[in-house]
Amino acid sequence: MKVVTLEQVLEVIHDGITVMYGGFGGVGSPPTLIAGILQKGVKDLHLIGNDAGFPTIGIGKLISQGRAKSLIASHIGSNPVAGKLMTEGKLEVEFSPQGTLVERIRSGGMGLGGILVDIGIDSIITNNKDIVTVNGKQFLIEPALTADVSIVYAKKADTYGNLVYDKSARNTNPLVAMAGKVTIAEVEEIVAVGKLDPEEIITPGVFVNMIIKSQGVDWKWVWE
Amino acid sequence: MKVVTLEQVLEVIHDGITVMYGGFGGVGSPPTLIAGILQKGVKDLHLIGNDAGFPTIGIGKLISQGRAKSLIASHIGSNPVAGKLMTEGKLEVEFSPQGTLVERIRSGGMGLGGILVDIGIDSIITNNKDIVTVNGKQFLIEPALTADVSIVYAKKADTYGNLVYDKSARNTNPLVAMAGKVTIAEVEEIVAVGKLDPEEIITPGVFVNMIIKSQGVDWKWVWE
Amino acid sequence: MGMGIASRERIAKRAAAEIQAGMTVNLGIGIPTLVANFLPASMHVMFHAENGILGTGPSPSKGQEDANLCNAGGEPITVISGASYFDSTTAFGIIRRGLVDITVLGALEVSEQGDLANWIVPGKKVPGMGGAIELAQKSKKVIVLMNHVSKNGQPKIIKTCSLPLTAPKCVDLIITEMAVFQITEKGLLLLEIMKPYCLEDVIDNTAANFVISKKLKTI
Amino acid sequence: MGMGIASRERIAKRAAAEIQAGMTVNLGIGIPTLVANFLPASMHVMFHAENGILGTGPSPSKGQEDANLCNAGGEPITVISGASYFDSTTAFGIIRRGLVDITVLGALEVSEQGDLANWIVPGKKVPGMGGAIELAQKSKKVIVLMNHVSKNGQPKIIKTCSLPLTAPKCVDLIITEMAVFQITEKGLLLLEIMKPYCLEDVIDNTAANFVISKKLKTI
Repeated sequence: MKVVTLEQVLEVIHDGITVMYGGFGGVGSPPTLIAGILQKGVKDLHLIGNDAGFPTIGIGKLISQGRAKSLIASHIGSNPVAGKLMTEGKLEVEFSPQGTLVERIRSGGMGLGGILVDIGIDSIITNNKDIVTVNGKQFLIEPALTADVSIVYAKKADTYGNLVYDKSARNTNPLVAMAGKVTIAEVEEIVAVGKLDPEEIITPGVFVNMIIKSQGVDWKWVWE
Repeated sequence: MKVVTLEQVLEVIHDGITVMYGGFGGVGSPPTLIAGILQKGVKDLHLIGNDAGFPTIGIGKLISQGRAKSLIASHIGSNPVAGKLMTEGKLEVEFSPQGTLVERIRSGGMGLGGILVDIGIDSIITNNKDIVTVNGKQFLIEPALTADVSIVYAKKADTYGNLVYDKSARNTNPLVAMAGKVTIAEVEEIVAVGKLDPEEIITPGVFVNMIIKSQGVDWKWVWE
Repeated sequence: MGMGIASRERIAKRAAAEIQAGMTVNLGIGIPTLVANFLPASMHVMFHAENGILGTGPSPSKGQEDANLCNAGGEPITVISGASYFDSTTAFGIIRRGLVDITVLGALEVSEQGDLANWIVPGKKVPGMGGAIELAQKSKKVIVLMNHVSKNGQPKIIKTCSLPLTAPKCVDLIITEMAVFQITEKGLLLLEIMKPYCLEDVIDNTAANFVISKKLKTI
Repeated sequence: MGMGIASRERIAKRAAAEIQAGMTVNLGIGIPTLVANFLPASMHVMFHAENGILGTGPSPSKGQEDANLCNAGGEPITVISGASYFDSTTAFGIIRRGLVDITVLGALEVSEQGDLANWIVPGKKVPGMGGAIELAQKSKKVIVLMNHVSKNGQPKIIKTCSLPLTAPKCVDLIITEMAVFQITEKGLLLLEIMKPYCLEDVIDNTAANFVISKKLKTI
């Protein structure tokens, strides 16, 4: 049975594991799961996601409380605490361009070793990245990313784990959902198998291991 | 205006161009477009797609009539004429494993240089393919594929070119739709902009340049 | 495969016994397709199709076929509750990610180490590897269903494959009309003999070393 | 940017004049967001958001915001007819594939060759490059909206960028409260001067060579 309680979910979250999270600027990061992880008190997490959220929104909660040892993200501009921790040497940060990062996550989820991109090849410092020539053009080798646990937010799940997202809260979630050894979905609504149209399903349930019902989203503050 | 006639479409199809086609075993290959290309009489086409169709179904029509100079596909087993032409040296064929091929097409469509895969790395002859080590594992470098023209089949298009597919006729179509310098969609139904739910759209219209109405599909024969 | 329908069904039925509820299973064309017919109707198994379906169901009744709903072999199918459609990259992502529990496919040759050759006969048949290579290399369990010997009577279970490999060391179980072999770290293990064949038949028609299981059954 | 609302709107309005019907356009945060307000309501332009939308529309009225419908800056938005939602890989596929006709963004520095620096101040601000790098490198036309000088009064249009580059040779047009420059193969070309500034102001506050267009306008 994939539908579980928050307590059951937290049994797979341990100190030092790699956690990948869906969401973009806090929107679509699973709030109930993040609050639960915070409350459990795990530390030294290796986080992978689009950004550092805001200090009290999204993944930012965990980062602000010093629970992360490292972070792979495209930017941390919306979370000054993350910047401060990075400057103090308390948080190791690796930046990837946003489009490169999501492709690295997808390639992990798809069982690929990585992708070739030319983004940043002639500008941003390429930090020991290998360069290859393909069809006469140069590309960076960008390695795939996977995680011990992926946490995502969706609108609906059936009990098999098929996921349907809502508007722009889809963002990085379908990619993150594929890249976890264990994938946990927090959803607004859990429906019986057969209640979702096979055409509307974005994440096939085979990628999803656990499902919990959301206690509600917390990212409206940006404009409130 | 993206909605055009078959005649207008055929103006962009010339001898010697690269044509990528959607479909899987003939199912979901755009029949009206293929019939039109055949009738126009172009030759020396470089084709890229999942398979060689059947002798008189799907892309097989063009191959059987000797219109293709080369083919990149995952198998040609369903089209004995393709095998014969290959053996006679009249058709140059490059094989890619099915999953690798669709990722190569997708990476072309997504503006990537290619992907890293470990499929076939220790079995199938790797024909001068470069091997790289990433995260301690070896991978083949598989270059992206793009085309002068991509032809796809969809269930519905709005006049902006947003596409919705039907069941397993989706297959490789959304990938091929992104990888053409010019993408032409043959669809069952053309609707006004605004008539498609933004959630149900699989291919955003920005990837689609021309739309024609299908004169009906031709791939039922497999079981008839 | 030039095998009688009874043998084909028997092999398929034996393969079906490997499948458990909740599994993700890919069935190749030929005998593997028959495997679904031998599962209890109540068992929830997600069948995977490379073109882009998870959750294929039985063949539709005549006249109910949908031209846009086919399996990877192009045969009309239906879908079950919980099914989803996606493009072919996701279909192969599921495979490469190791999420296919069992793949059932045919073979030209299998070596005693579990090497699989099922895609090419040099100089004769060069159809391309399709998606069998991904399934063979990445599925958790690979089950080969085949005739015990070739049309010419040559053993297909051999010490070393003579044909180009689809994937090395990937086969876990071989089911033929004669026998069931498991492939272990140490090589071939004969688990079952299919009546009316006897141990001598299996020995005579297998060109590889094998160990006889202490729990050998004749079925 | 520490710029008055009138200047901000004037810059945004000038940028809007670059946009034509049918274009795919990405607007960065800050002044670029205002550009949409200066397009005729009847003009069909597809605004692209990096999180995964093509076809964003105006801000919703108060109370009508949808927590699950935001642009890349996290601001609530609406969508127009023809819009689609997708995941972030497709959003960046559209960018890398060169399908964004115009991207409008801010800058810390622009060189006379069109090099853009807008993401990092070493030792001070290291926020990460986000998606600006893809937009700058791959959009068909890159328009920079910015103050002509920095808070300290230093020119931001300079011979060579001192800050790390987001992307080299990518900027096509610079619009400030003082002037509009085109960046051509040969370098900067002054197209327009914004009243009440005069040519001397532009010369004094620009630390790069530029050619004055024969069609120079004061607007």
